[in-house]
This record gives sequence, structure tokens and C-alpha cells, in this order.
Amino acid sequence: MNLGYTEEQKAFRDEVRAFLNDNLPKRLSDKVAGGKRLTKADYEEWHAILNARGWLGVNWPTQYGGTGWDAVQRHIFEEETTAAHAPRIVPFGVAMLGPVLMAFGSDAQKAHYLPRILNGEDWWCQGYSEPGAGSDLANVQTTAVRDGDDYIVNGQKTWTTLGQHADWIFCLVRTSKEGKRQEGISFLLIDMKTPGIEVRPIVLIDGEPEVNEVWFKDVRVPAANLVGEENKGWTYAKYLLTHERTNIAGVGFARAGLASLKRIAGSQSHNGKPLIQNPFFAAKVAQVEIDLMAMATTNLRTIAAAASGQAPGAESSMLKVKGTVIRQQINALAKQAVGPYAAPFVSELLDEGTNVDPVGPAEAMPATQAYFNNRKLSIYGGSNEVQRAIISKAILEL
Amino acid sequence: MNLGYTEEQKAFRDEVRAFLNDNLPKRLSDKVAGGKRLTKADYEEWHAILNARGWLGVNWPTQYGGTGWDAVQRHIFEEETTAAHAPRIVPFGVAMLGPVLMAFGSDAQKAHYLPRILNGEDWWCQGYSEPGAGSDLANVQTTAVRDGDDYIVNGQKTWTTLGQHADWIFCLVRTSKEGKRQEGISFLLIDMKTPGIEVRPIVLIDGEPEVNEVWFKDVRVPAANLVGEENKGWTYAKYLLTHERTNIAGVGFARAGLASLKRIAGSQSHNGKPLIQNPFFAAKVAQVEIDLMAMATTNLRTIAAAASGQAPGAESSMLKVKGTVIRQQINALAKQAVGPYAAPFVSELLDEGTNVDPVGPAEAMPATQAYFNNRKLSIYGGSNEVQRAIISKAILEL
Amino acid sequence: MQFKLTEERQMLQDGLRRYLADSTDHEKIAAATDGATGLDHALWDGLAEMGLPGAMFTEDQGGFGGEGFDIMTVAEELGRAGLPTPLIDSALLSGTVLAETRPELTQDLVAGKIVGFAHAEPGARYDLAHVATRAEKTAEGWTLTGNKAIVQFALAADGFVVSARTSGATDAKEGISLFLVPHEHVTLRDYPLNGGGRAAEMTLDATLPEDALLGEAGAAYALIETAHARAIAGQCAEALGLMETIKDLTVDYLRQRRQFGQPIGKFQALQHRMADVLIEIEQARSAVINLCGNLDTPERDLHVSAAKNLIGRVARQVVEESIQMHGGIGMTMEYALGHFAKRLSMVDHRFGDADTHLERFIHLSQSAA
Amino acid sequence: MQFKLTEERQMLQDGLRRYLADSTDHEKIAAATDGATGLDHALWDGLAEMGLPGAMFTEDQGGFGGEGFDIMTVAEELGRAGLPTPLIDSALLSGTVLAETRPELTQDLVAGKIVGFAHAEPGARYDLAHVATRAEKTAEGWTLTGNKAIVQFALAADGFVVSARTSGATDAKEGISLFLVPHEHVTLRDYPLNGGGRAAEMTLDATLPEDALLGEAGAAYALIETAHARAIAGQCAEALGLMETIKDLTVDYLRQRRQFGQPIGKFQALQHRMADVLIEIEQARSAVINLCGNLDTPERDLHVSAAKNLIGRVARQVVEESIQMHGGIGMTMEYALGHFAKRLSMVDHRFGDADTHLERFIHLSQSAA
Repeated sequence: MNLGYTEEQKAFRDEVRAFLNDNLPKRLSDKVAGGKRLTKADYEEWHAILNARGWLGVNWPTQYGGTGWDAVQRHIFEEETTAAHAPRIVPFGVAMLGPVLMAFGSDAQKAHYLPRILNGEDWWCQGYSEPGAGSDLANVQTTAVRDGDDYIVNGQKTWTTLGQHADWIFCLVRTSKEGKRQEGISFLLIDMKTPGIEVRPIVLIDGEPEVNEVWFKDVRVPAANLVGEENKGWTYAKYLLTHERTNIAGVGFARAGLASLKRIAGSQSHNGKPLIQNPFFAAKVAQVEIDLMAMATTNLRTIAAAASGQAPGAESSMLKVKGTVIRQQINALAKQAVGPYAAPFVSELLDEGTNVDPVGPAEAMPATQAYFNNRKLSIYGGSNEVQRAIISKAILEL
Repeated sequence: MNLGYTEEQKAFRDEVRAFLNDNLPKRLSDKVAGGKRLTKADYEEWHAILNARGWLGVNWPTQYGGTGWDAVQRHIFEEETTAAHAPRIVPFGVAMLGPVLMAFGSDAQKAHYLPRILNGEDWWCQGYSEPGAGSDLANVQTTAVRDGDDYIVNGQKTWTTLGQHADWIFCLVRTSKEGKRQEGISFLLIDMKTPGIEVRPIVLIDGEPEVNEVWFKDVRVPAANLVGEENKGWTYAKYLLTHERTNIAGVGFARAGLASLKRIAGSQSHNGKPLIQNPFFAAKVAQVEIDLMAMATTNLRTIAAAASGQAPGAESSMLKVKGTVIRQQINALAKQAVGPYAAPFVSELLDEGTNVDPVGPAEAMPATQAYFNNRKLSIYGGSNEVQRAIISKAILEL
Repeated sequence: MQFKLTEERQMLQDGLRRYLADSTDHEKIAAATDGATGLDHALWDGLAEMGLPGAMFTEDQGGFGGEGFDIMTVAEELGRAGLPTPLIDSALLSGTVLAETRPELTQDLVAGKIVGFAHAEPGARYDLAHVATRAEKTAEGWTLTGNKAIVQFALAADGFVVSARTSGATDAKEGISLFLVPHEHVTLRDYPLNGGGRAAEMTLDATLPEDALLGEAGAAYALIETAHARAIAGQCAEALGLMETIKDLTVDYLRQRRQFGQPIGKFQALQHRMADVLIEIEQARSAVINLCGNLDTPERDLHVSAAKNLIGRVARQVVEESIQMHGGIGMTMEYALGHFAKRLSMVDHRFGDADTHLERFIHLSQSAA
Repeated sequence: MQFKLTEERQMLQDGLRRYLADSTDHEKIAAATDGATGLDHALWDGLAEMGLPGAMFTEDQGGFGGEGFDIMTVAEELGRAGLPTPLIDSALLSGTVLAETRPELTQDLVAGKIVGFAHAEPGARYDLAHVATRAEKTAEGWTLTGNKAIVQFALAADGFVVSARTSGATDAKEGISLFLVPHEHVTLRDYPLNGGGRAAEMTLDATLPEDALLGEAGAAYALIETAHARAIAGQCAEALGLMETIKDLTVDYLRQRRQFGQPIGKFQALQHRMADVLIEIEQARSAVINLCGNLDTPERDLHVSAAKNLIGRVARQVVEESIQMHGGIGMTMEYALGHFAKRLSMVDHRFGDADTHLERFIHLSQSAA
């Protein structure tokens, strides 16, 4: 056993740190640290900086312009970028579609789409969820009917994160109603500019339009945009979901959140002393810190196993549940810490360079909005209920 | 709304208090307060004292020699006897079998058995549970086959509380394998002295043989001992289970436990101060006290509704769950409070008049044993899982 | 021992429930929050006509109630409708102060006039004794200077009961005085609130006539505490009403929403968690009853802190479980749950959170023992 | 970064697991607990031959291990078997002290000799600095007077490492000294323990030769703390092993036990709770790894308290959930679960409970910050 990094890994970490120090614009890290709203241009700027260094395709092999990093390197990169308050890499193109195309796409698709993901020409979004389906992803009602060289797509997708910025959407569509529900699904790439597509933002309980509904009405999609074989889409979808879910534990986010929580609780005064010195509050912070210390090691154990070639099984689900619970606890404590000033909600404060003054402490509103927004953590990406079912099935074998 | 007792109820409470003051032997209340093992003679002594006052048949109508009290009076009696550390009334004859006989027994059975329950001639135990059945009470495998004027009983019962003292057992037995499982069950009264009955104590994790296994091998039981009709026993069993479960919330036990917990935490020193002044420990005690204050009122609300003629529905299940959780939390805190001295286990200390000195504080061992013993609270009498199912079904109606 | 509402309260409850069900919903509340004062004034006038503030005052004070269970009856219905109103600020906080110090003014409150309550300050967190705002006696009367935090429905108020320090250190219970300040003497920066309604930061720099002082100078702390006990009773009852509606929404959802071929309410893991939520909502109701039944007993403060602690904990459980059981739809502001859950979530951020009241409960029980 | 056991440790683990599975079970442990010393001496000798205490010492000390992960490997297997042994007291507590102060004696410990550790006192609770036992320097040597609490396997021990105060106030870290005391100099009252094994209350009233002093007089606190860090590593790893066995028993039970016509493991409510138990056991494993990997780093004490806190909390959850899921059978001493659950439940009652270590963790992190 050895809890530390090897010399090689330490050198890599130093390289990432130096890169971030030199290349991460302060304007962006300030926005991330301050809980401001990131614009499409902000994400594109950061993608371009990473791509210039060859570090955007974090989980891609070098042959497609990726980094070729192993699981430990990816973990170090994730850890360092999060600690530095870099914007996250928008996952839909890089982390999700990329690997599917590499595994199942045609040569033409790979040659066309993969470089465009890296160089920022295409912003992708995900068309999996449908209204009324929830965690039951195989319940796909959106249809694609073959008509000559095209498919005609009709239906509706929802929870499409950042879909308002997207040039393209990858979709699960129903191409057959024969056999089991899973057997008639296909994986289709659709240009968002195609006539018949409508995008409507959904305002979440943090007040932000982070997700969207996407309607398809007689949308004509070239059959060349089918990935792999018709009616085999479920296989590709599952591959996407189980393929190396990067950073499912969210250790970096949790650490950043904990550091921010401690700052807030150090600056808030409770009965004449810093809140962090109140024994009840200190106990809750310490408890979650202890949980996080253990969870970080569970995460490293899984990463080390993955780096030595073992496929993670129920471990991913364990990390998803514990990781989201810890982050949500940190969010709840930060909301508690800001006290009465959790209540005011001034949307303009989320804009960059706003000249509106915050109401109360500047950290109050972002803390509250983060609490509300991160209730999603235990719902999306396979709800924690679904994860618990996976965990118990793996061990109970019933 | 009115949270207080009426003048009449207050007068009744004073009457109970005066009675306890005059009649509850200090020897018995000391044993109960000190967590000592109660003998059969102890219970019998207390039953006789209550019966002399006409207060043993707490939930019986006056025509059978009972008190005729309403739900509020029963609650007051329960509250006062518990606070005074009186032994509990052994429930199997008085609280369980009595009402079943009154509702479904023959005149001869009522005339014979009911007085004997009150005057202490018969100690009853309960033969419901069977090995492998758990919360699935309808899963009765013990058979009773008619043979002339007798039934021949074969099978096994388990978790028979205090069965080692019993003269009689009331049993669910299978008299038919036709139809639904519930339809072939009968309710039979069996003399424990009948040949073919064997009783074996089961030692629980608190070290005490509180429950027993009871084997029946070709046990011959007169058919006159059948209660009600053959194959209708399930109705009577359910009546017993749902009929006025007295004190399901256990408020009195919880209050006594909380008082004891505070005493222990006041006497234990933690880093030079009484443990009760440690903020973490004080917080946990206060939390459970606040929960108990609310639960006591939930209990009163249910009792008031019952006294005005409403049948409690899912409220009983809610009180069962919350009441047992609170008591178990109090037990866990008391075990925590006694610190390192939770470990020693000297069985002789549970005997009355022992000349063995306790190891460490006298309250340490009883606190630990109570924690282990009361893990049963959430298991027996319909496990808390079964109660949650009842609650959710009542409201979800699915 | 009796847990039924009196016939009068039952009628008020039924009337309010019907009226609110007909008159408002989460979209109208959102519209009012985006409006000028955060309040639907026509709705408030209608409620005043039905006796909404009147039930907070005794007959002597011009009302027809004033007891703890009157507060519970009314506030629970406001919670059930998810409706932000100035009831707590105007009728319970300012109302309690004015009934004691200017009884002639309570008639106006009963009629629906809004008098805001400006006591909390930016650095006070939940400490009722923290008053840095100063009041100086001058030849012209009283000069008030300082800042007040999150004054609810400030733009809807005709005036304010304002606390200021006439002596003593910033955190001392002694030396706090109360003043009646007309709207035109304060500067406000207003903003919307999570969970609906609006509030404002208040800047005070004004000279008021001598008779602006309410009661005795420097001796207002006990009255402020009494006012807060009543306000917390209202707030906890409102939280209970919010829980009831969230429960109904969630139960409906569990019954109707189908996944993997059956209603999700058939899934046992959700059934058991829902059972726990139901149990805790009953606990919350009992805590509110205990508080409302003890508003005028020596155990008042113990029950204030017990209820506020329990409501804070249960609120978090109800908010988080209801959103989780709804899944994505529970995360949106389009569906009613989002509004109710946010409003319930904010209860722990006013008048002291669950931990603050746990500390106070310990302090009170240990000094009682 | 590497989380696999070395080949040597893997072999030791495999060997121990096989040997213990063949040699003991909960009934034999109960029999030993009812026996004279609480220990199955033949089994202990067998374990010593396999290198059980030896793995706790470095090669320099006559052993073949001594690192945190050696402790983890061995103690986890003892936990898995539910077997009470003097490993923690003799090899980790007394062993750490003797390796530092009398290195010539560690050979005997490696060979299986038992030296008990008598430090805790009746009023000390979990305070390591609380030593009321006095040691007076006299012409003949040292006179020790006082009482020691719950000295584990006292009747099985040949002698004891005993702490006594040579100066300072009862709770002071300074002024504590350690002595080597032969068995015949102490008076013992022994008794069985919940979870198995025996311990004794010790009365000291004896005069010892001058060389009974271990190390420097009055300066033993740091060494006592180091010994406890290693003991807690062992105890936490043992707890982890207990959890693994309880998990296996419970999973088996959920798979085999049928109710309402199906295995109870098919009930979703139990599945989800079992999933949470599994997650927490992984957390416990990580906490033990963190502690064992940091026994010789400056973060040692932070990890001691983090692990002890986490293990204490998880232990309670595992104990209570496993009994609940087993139902009645889990309440009995006939079935193995009862023994394992009680033994696991006692972990929080030695070397500081979860709250005590949470307090210490807060103290350590705030003084580090």
C-alpha cells in the first residue's frame, strides 16, 4: 500500500499546476470562485486554451488528439483544475459523444466530428431524457421514421443541459416498436439548426435556466447521421453511461466547497464569535470533512484499480451516492452559515461585472443558489435510488 | 384546543399517585429503577396489589372486573405507574387474551379464564410467532388435527416472551390447508403442563433469557379450548393486534429513560466537566427531548381521538415507529454516556440483593443491557418496516 | 385535553382555505414577487376583510382572537397556500408591540394597515439583543441612525416599528428602545426573496418627534422577545401548512407518476421514506400545538426553541425528500413544488435556525434545572 | 499510489484467515470468555507461531513488519473472526512502549508472551492524561498506589506496563511515568466483557525496584499517545473486519431468508438500506487505510481521530441495521451475529468514542489552521 503519488505523478501534477498558473485567466477563475453565471463564450475560451495545450481531450487516446492519460493522471488534472477554480470542461462533446464515436462511429463520422469537438466548432448537447421517463431511460418515445435518405424525427427531449448554446444534439430515438423496448432505439446526431427544432429553457429552483426542453416536429435528419447500426442505440447509450464516468465522486468540487464553507463560517459571526467556533457548527463541518477524507481515498482506490486495468463495478455507484451526499451536505452547511441573508435573491448579481451591490455578504446568494441547484446531484446521471439498486443487486445477486 | 387535563382527570391522576405512594413496594420500584431482573414472584406480587384495588384489568370493561377507564385515564395510569417505576403489567393475559375472549370466547371460557387472569391463577404467554415466519404472521405451520374431542398439536413457536413462567399459552394453529393461508388458522388455548410441550429459553444479546422456544409434539388439546370458530383464528389474531394497543408510543418509558440518561450524564465526568455540559452530548440529549415532547403530544392527540370514539388508523403505526426510535436513541445515548464501563458484563449484578459490587458506575451495566435489549423494540410487535408499509399504504392507497 | 378547533376557528379555517384556493397559486405569487411591493394588495385587502389580521388580536384590542391557536389556525392556511403576507411582521411583531404601547393603533392593523418591523440588523444574525442602530435624544426629539436588515414587505408598509439603542453595548439586552417611524423617514433598497415576497435593507438617518418612542426608553427587550415568540408561532404554523401542501403534492406525484411500468409510489424504498416524512410532519404539528398552547405560560421560551428546532429539521427533510421523490420536475420553478419547497427552506433562515434554537433550548433547560 | 497488499502481507492475511476460520467460532469464543483468563491459550500460541505479534514489530525489534499496513492486515483478520486477543494490549500498547524503552524485551512479545497495559483509570473516561495513580520514589525503588480500569486480559498477562504520576496535577500531560510491573504485584478483580474476552480492575499498592521505571520519569505522555495511535489503528482495522463478517452474514441472510413468498433481499427498502451500509463499510476501509498510511506522518493524530470518529459512527449503523434486518434471530446469542454485533458495538467504548474524537479532530484542525 502506498497512499502517495509516484515521483512521475508528482511531476505531472506540477506541470498541470504550472500550466494553470500561466494560462487560466483570472477573470474566469474569479467567476467560478464567486459563483457567477458562466457564458457560452467563457466555456469556449477555456476549451480553446486547453485545446491549444492538447489537454481538452482528457479521456481521449492520442490518436484522436487526446491526452492519452491514465486514470490517475486524469484524476490529478481534475483535482488541480477544480482547486484552481477553472471552468469545467463541458462534457457533452468531449466526455460523452467523443468516446461513443470512437467506438461505434463510421470513419467519416470520426474524421468529421472529433476534430470539431476539440477545436470548438461544434457545441454538443445530450438528447437522452424525455418527459415522463425519468430514470427509465429505455422509455424513448421520440420517433425517427426512415424516409428515403433521411429520418423524420418527432418528439420531445428534456433536461437538456446548456442546450441553449448547442449546435448539435445526440439523441436516442425510437426506430422500431418491435421486441423489447431496448431493441428499437437508435443513436442519431442532429443539427440544432434543422427546421422543426424548438428549444425552451426551464428555470430551475436556483433561478437559472440551466436546462431546456427540445421539441422535434417533422425534423429531417440525414440517415448518414446515424451512429452505428439502426436499433442498436441502446448499446451505445449504455456504453456512454458506463464508460469511465470521470470524476463521478466529485472530490475536487467537494474540497473546493468545503474550503469555501470554512471561509464563510470563519467570517460569519455567531453570538460574538466566528461561526466556525460554535461547537454545533464545527461538529457538522468536521463530520463532513472526515467523510470526505475517507471518500477521497475510496475514490483513489477505484482510480488505482482502473489504472491497473480493473473495470469498476458497483464502486462507481457507491462513489456517486456518497459523493453527491457529501457535496449536498456541504451546500446545506454553507446555506446555513450565511444565515438570514440566504433569503434575498438578486439575479443580476450572477452577471459578470455587475455594478449591483450584493445584499449582505457577497457569498450569501451563491451559497443559497448552490444548495438549490445541487439538489440535482442526487437526481441526475442515474438517481441515487437507481445507484442503490445497482449496489445492492451487485452484492445480493437476487 | 386545550393541552391540559380536565379537573376530573387531574383528580384521577392524584388518586393514582396516592395509590402508588401507598401501595407500590419500594423493593419493586428499586428493582425497576435499578434495571434488576424481575422474578415471576415480583410480577405476581404487583398484579395482586393492583387487582386488590380493581386496577389490574386496565383495558377491561367493569362487567368483567375491569376498570372501565377511557383512553385518557389509561394513559394517565400508564404515565404515573411508569414514572413511579412500577413493574409493567404482564400483557399476555390482561391486555391480549382478555379482550379476545370477551369478544369471541364462549360464555364458559369467559367465566372460567377471565377471573383467573385477574386473580393470578393463570400466567399466559403468546404463541404467535414461528421460526422462519418473522413479520409474516399468517405463515403458521404448527398444525392442530382434530381427533375425537381433542386436537393433536404439532409444531414450534418462538419468541415466546416470559414463556418460562407460563401456565397457559394461546396459540395460532393451522387447522386447514385449503384456501388462502389466512383461512385455515384457528385460535387455541393450551395448558403448558400438557405432555409433549417443551420450553427452551433463548438468551438474547443482553445476556438474558427473556424469550423462549416452545415445541409441541403430539400435544392433545381438548376441542373445548378452541376460541370462536375453527379456521377463523386469523380474525381473532388481527383483533388482538389492532385492538387498542396500549401505550404503543411508550412515552412513559421514554421519559423515565430520558430522566435516567440525564442523571448518568450529569454524574459522568468528561474532560473535567459533567458530560451533560459537553455541547455535543447536550445537543443529542436536547434533540431527543424535543422529539419526545412532540411525540408525547402526538400520542395525546391520538388518545383524545380514541376517547372521543375515533378508531386510530395509521397513527398507531406512526407512534410505534417514532416511539421506538426515540427510546432506542435514549438507550444509545445512555450507553454512550457510561463510557468505557459499558464493556464489563457481570450477570449476577442483575439479581436482587446481590452482594457483588458493580464494576464502575452502578448504572453502566443496566444502560448497556437496555441498549441491546431494546433493539427488539423496532423488531417485535410488527417491525418498523411493517409499520412503515401500513403508514404509506394508508396515504398512498396504492 | 382537547385537540379540536373551536367552531369559530374551524369556520375561519374553512373560509380561508376556500378563499386562498380560489384566489392564489404559485404563479400569481411569483408575479406579485416581481411586482412593486411583493404583495398582491387586492388579495391582502380581501384577507383583511375575512379577519386575517383581526384574528391575531383580542377583543379588547379590536380583534376577535389573539390566542396561540388563533395564530396557528390562520398561519397554517397561509402556509398551505404558500402565500407570503405581512401577517407576521405587521400583525404579530409590530402588532404585539403596538397593542402594548399604542393600543389605539391596533384597530388600523386589524383593518389591514401594514406596519413593518425593523429590528434585525446586518451583523446580528439571530441575536435579538444585537442592536447597533442608535437613537439620540435631541431638542427636536429622537435622532435615529443605523441600518436594518431584510425588512419584509417594507415597500408595502405605511410605517415601521424600529428598534434602536438608547444606551448600552451593542449586544446588551438593556438599553434597547422602540420607535414608530413613518415610511418617509427611511431609505430602502428592496429586492425579491427566495420563496416569494420582497424585503429591503433600511438606512435610518432621521429625526423624529418625541412621541415616536414606544413604551419606556431602554426597556424594550422583553417586549421584543414576546413579539418574536408570537411571530415564531406564526412562522412555525406557516411552515406546517407548507409541509401539508408539499405532502399532498408528493403523495399525488407518487400515485400518478409511472416508471418502470408502475406508479413510483409502489416502490417500497420510496414508501418507507414517505412514511418517515409523514411521521415527521405529525411531529411538526405537535410541536406547533405545544408552542401555541404555551405562548402565555412560563414554558413559552422552551417551547419556542423546541418548535423552531424541530420545524427547522423537519423542513429540511421535507424539502429534500420531496424534491428527490419528484426528480427533475421538482427542480423546476414551473411546477408548484419548487415554490413551496423554497419557501419552506427559508423558514430556517429567519428568527434563528435549528442549531441556534437547540443551543437556546439547552441553555433554558439547564438554567431551569 | 498503490492500494494492494504486498505479497508478504497477502500471504499472512490468507494464512490467518484460513487458520482462524478453522480454529474458532462464536461458540468457542463464548467458551473462552467464560473460562479462566478469557483467552484460548492454545489458539493464541498458534497465532503467535504464525507471526501474529511478530508482524507488529520491525526487523530491528525482532519482528517482520511494524508498519501501519501490517497492523491493518493482521487486526482486520482478527476482527473478521470476531476473536478477542491481547494483540492490541500486549503487542501494540505495551509493545510500542517496550520497543522504545526496553528493546531487549520485544523478542518475548514476538514469541507470544503477554504484557498487559494498565493505563486507563476509573474516572478517566477517554482522557489519556488523566492519571491519579501515584509513584513515589523511595529508598527501595518506586511505590505505586492507585487503581486501573478495565485492564484487558489481565489474568492472561505475565506482567503489565503501568502508568503512574510522578509529578503534576491529575490531568496534566507532564509528570506521567511508565513502569514494568510483574503480575504478582497487582490485585485484580476480573470479569467477562460484552463482545468477548475478560478484563480486570487493578489495585496497585506495591514497591518495585528502581529499574521498574521505563524511560524518563515524568515524560511518558508522548509515548503513551504514540502507543494509542497504533492501538487505535489496530482497533479500527479490527472493527473493519467485524463489519466485513457482519456484512457477509447479513447479505447471506437477505438472500436466504424468505418472507411473504420471496427472499427478504428482494424488498427494495432493505436493498437500499443495505446499499448504504455497504457504502459506509467502504468509507470505513478508507478511513483505516488513511490512518495506517499516516501512522508515521505529521498528520497522524488528525487521522487517528478521523478514523475513530468514522468507525464509531459506521459501527453503530452496521450493528443496528444488521440486527434490524435479521429480525428476532439477530437478537439472540445463539446465532453468530449477536457476538459480532456486540463486539463491534464495544469499539466505541475504548480509546474514545466518536464524539470525543470529533472534538479532538476539530481541535487539531483548528490549531493546524
